[in-house]
Amino acid sequence: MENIYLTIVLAPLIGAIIAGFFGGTIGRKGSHWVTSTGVGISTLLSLYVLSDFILGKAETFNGSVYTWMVSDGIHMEVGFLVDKLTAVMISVVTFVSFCIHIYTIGYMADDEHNWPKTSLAGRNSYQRFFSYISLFTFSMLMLVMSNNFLQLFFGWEAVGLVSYLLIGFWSVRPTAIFANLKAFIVNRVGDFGFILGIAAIAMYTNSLDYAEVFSMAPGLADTQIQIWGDSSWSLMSVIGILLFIGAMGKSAQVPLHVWLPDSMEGPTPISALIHAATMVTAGVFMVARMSPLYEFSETALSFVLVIGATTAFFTGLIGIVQNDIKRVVAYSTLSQLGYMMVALGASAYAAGIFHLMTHAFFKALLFLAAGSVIIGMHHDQDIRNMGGVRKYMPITYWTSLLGSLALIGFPGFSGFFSKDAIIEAVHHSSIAGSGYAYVLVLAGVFVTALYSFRMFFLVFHGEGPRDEHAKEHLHESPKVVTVPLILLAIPSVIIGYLTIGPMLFGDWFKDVLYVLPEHDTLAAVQAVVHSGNGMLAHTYASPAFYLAMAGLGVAWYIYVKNPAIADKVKSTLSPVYTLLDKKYWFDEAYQAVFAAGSRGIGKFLWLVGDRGVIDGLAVNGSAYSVGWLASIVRHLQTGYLYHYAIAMILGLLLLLTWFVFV
Amino acid sequence: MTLEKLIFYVLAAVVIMAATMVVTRRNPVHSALFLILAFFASSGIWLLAEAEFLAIVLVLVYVGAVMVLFLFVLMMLDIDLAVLRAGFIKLLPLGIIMAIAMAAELILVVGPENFGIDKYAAPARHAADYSNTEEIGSVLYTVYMYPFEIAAVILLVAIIAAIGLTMRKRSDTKYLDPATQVVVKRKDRVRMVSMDAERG
Amino acid sequence: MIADWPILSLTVWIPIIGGFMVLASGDREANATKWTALIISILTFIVSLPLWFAFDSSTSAMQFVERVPWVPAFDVEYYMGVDGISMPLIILTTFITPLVVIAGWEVIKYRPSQYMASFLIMEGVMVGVFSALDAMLFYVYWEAMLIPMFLIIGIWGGANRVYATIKFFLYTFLGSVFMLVALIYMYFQSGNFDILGFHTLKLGLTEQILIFIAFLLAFAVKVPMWPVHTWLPDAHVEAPTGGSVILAAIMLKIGGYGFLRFSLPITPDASHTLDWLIIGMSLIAVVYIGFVALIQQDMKKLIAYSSIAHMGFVTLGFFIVFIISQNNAGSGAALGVQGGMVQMVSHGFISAALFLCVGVLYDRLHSREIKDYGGVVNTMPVFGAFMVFFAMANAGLPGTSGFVGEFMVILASFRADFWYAFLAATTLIIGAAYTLWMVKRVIFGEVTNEGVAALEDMNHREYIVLGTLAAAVLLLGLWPAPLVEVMDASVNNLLQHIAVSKL
Amino acid sequence: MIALSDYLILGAILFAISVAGIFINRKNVIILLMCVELMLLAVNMNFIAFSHFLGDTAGQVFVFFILTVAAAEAAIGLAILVVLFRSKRSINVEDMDVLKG
Repeated sequence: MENIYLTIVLAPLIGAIIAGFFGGTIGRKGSHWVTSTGVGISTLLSLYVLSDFILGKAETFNGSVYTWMVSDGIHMEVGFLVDKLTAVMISVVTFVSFCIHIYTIGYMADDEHNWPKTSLAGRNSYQRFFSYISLFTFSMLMLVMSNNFLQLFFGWEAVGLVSYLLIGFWSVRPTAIFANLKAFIVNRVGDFGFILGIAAIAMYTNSLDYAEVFSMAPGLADTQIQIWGDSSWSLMSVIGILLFIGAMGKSAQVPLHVWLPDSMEGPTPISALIHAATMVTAGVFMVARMSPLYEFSETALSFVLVIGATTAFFTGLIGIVQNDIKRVVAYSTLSQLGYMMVALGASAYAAGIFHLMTHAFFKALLFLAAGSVIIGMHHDQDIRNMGGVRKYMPITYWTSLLGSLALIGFPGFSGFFSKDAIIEAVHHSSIAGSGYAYVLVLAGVFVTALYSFRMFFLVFHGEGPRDEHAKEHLHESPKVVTVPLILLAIPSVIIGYLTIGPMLFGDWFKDVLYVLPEHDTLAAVQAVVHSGNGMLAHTYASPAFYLAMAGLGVAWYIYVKNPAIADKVKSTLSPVYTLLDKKYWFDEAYQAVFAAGSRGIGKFLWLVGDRGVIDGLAVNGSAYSVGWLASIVRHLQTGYLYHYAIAMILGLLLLLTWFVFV
Repeated sequence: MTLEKLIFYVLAAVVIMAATMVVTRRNPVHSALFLILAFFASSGIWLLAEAEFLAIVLVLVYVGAVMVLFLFVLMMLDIDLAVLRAGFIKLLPLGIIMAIAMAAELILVVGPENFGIDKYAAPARHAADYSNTEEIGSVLYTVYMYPFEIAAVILLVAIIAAIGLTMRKRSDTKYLDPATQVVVKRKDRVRMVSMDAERG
Repeated sequence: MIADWPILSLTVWIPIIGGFMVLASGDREANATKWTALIISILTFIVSLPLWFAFDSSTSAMQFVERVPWVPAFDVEYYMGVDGISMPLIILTTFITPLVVIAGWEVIKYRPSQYMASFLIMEGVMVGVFSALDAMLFYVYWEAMLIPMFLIIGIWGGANRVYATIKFFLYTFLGSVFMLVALIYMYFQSGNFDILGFHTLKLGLTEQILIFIAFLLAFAVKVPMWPVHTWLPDAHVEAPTGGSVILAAIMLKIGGYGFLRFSLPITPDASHTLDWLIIGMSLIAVVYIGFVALIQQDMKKLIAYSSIAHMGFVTLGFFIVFIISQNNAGSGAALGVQGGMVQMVSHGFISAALFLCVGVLYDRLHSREIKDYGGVVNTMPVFGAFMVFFAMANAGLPGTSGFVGEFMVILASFRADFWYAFLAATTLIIGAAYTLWMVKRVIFGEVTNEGVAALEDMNHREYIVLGTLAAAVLLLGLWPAPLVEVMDASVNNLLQHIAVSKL
Repeated sequence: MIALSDYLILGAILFAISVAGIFINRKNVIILLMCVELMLLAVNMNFIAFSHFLGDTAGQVFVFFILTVAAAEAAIGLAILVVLFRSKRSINVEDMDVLKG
């Protein structure tokens, strides 16, 4: 089996290397073939692994590939842990990635237009793009297949690197390179916490291996450490919160969410792949993987829960007022990531992963559909300029509809199961903050429905595009674009119903995700409903359903039935509108406090500290003071012989006096 | 008071008087002459202390050579004495105070309290055939051989330096450079010219 | 048997003698001179390789020892040898020098033979510093090292080179005279200049503290640690590319090496007593210098400041051992020291590469100002890729060597104190911010001016140099085990040694 | 008998007089040189006295060397004086301040 796992990981890497280094030689066709083949192989093998697990043929694999380093008794290895959680993750990652490789062939076909004619960087951009997304797939696979914290961190940062490269892919656009720098640095803030968490783990367990660490976790549950003064903290809470700070960065949780909307500056395929389906869910995956640690700290779980719920609701609200089609989807992603975190905080790890999976499909679908519309609209992304696209792009329309319904949790669609499970789990949770979270996630359902269908109606319904020129050229995208849409639409609809049984109510994650009995909210949910059918049957009892329908209805009323009312609402609620439009001023505040602040500190330290005190006073100051002293002392040297003689005699006299009288 | 002591005090008084004159005379030539007197008197005192060789050397070297040199220089140079004497009176009190302070302190140290006759008994007289010169010589050429050689070198250096410093080429004197004379070749002096015979 | 050869002497003297040969050959046949220099430097590298391959990593004893009397009157010996701490640094030195020679190939037009000779002599002397086991020999090499660097900056430097040179010289010299005093003091205590003998020399706490401070002055300036770092940015800015490379890649390491070879083993109790000072200075270096680097307008200055911040990790890793030993009953201390060592080697590659990158740009546009560039990737895509790669390595991306040392030191410092780790880890943010912000302004964006529009991508020479370094960075990042393994025995021995009080 | 202190006091007075001489004749280099000679004489006096009273010829040997050096010093000092006078037409110490700081 080990060779299969290695192949899964390395196939995309080899593709990336070939396309990256020899892109110019093998050409565009060669590049997309080699990378797609690599990812295709990975996809097939991942599905094979998954099927083996489903059929019960596969055992959990935990082995190392090579020893990275041994220092001080800590074995740092590069190795794989493949269990049912990993199997699900690699299947999702490779499948979505594969779809996006194919989609990219169409989307990036005329990428030359995005570059200045003279730019050499634009010459092989197509090949480079394929190289990057393959490299991303490799990194993400390293992350999810890791059996230790070191490799987890490697994957964690590597996906960050690729994300950086891809957001700034069109490097001639100032906004793109601003966004990628921002994304990387905000992620680094998260990684800062993450690496401290790893350090804490290494300190107390002397190991970075999951299995060893997890086996020691119960023993450390009562350990208290001192961080500030004498107040003692539970070790597990510290580790949990530190690791979660990493997840907040990667999974864009408030207040580290600011990079994700900006990351939409990247080409749409990577928005779908990295900033919706896979990379941003790394945090969710990580927390689920660390469930044996989180379970021992209610503080950390509460922290996760509250942050998740806050993100879920408040970023969703922003989505309502956005006009850029990709940004609406981006805020929707933020909100959904919040839901996943809420699930984790409520100890319903399985529900979190379940939502991660369903979300990967329908959110990738929505992004690709948005991309398809963007292609149709010739890279105009403002939804106010769209409308009536339904007529011109039927496949996009229908797949978008399916994706949106899945997103709002329409009964029967995949999102319905996963989101309802989360809401119910929170409902049953009893840890601090669960009440707050429950209210927000419920309200979030309404918001989700509202922004999703606002966008949907504005884009596809109503009057045709305002721009006549755009209207003429508007037509359905080519097959390489629509086929992935269809490929993704299928799981968006059915995957929830198919897999909810084993994943939530079965024992699929029994040995993988660790839940203490007193936290087992899913068991509480299970006490009410036992299966997907049960959930469907319970729809009438679920407030979420009514809220979603209400949101849909309001969207329909405002944007289809009575469009004039939209402006009226906007002006009535103008303070709220401004608040949302400015995204709670997070960007401005960070810009003013952190960006400008650190530049200010830097300038102060440089000019006052380095230039002023150290160089000015100490270094050059000592040189000047020697010169100054000399300029005074030189007057003693009159050059007259008798002055020297007198000085000598006086000295002699003093010496003599001292000799005689002392 | 023995004769010896009397001689000592007389000579000492002469030395002090002469020294005072040296530093107070207006004319440096007088100063130099008084210095010679001081040296003479000192050499007498040294004789009392049985340092005959050095007493003679003092007279020969100092009076005979060094002081003559002083006088030469004094007479060679055309010195404006008035300028040099300026501030003499003003500085006199300070000089006297300094001198008295210093003398007082020195005497406090070297006075009879520490070095009186009761502390250091006068040594017995040497026999009549004792030769101070021989004694010094036997030490100087054995124990102090290297310092002696070095002293010789110092004197040599002093000679060369003094000559080197004071020698000058005067543009208005004519002299020959022997080196250039020696290296002269025939062709520098003689030019062979082949001329056609004059046609008369 | 290859281990019986005087490999260290060869590694020291081949470049020095070769350097004088190059110097003597003059500039008439400039090409031949350059080739000679290159061959000598590569030969030195090859000669030094047995140090790695024939090295016995199971022992902490000195290997490849050569010992003959030198000045018998003062018991000064020509005594050299390597252990796991010095050997990697020697290899680093011999590895970097050929790259520097290649990098200066066409760029140095003025007296190339003297330029090449300076670097060769420099190389030999630096290897000598790392391998000397006699304190006087060490000191001679240590001071001799200043001369070629002084000339390199002073002759081939930029506009303000005289100020920078004198500052560099006085700074480092000030530190080292105190070290000389300490060495002589220990000579009087022990009767010879054997460094290993100093390790076991009994010293009182006051003596130790004075000796420690003397060493600290020498090494802190070299590292350089805050607040005696201000010579470095000036020296780097004015130095020619090759000079910056050697300065950053190797000379700074000598300070770190000094801490391991002298301060810690000779004065363990003083090191323990004053560890708060070093840790404080290191953490200030990491944070303070990070902020200062952020606002630099000159690329070389920025990289110089980033060097200081990265070297802060080295000293941090070395001096947290005492606190870890207290907290953790001894385990975990090796992680910090090894982390510091790995960081030194890795920084040798990365800072060298970054300075070479700036050199590539400087050779074309003769400016180091960030604002004179922008959108370079549009005209130099290959260079852009290298620059981004090395910038990422500088920001400590896992998979590159820059990550390994930082990771180990952060892990170790957490064992000492949460806040040490906290402050050290801020480099993740600040380091990424200053490095990538520079990359953003230089590499990305639209072509900003005519100069950038006319840039030509890297030539083969530059490609070889940067490619080699990139390979080294990647190799060390993906598989640091061999490097850690060679130093393991020596580091553990050192830790056992300093765990025993000398009082 | 003449006491050792008598010699020493004579030397001290001689020394003090020459110090006063340096003070009051501060402008005349020749007198200064003479004062230096006087000082040396005072010192020599002490050497001779000690040599006599302690019965050690080393004192006289020292005097011998001092005389040698003093002669050399006088020769060179005067030579410098002559050169100085040639260039400055003066031996006034106040005219010599080339080393003024």
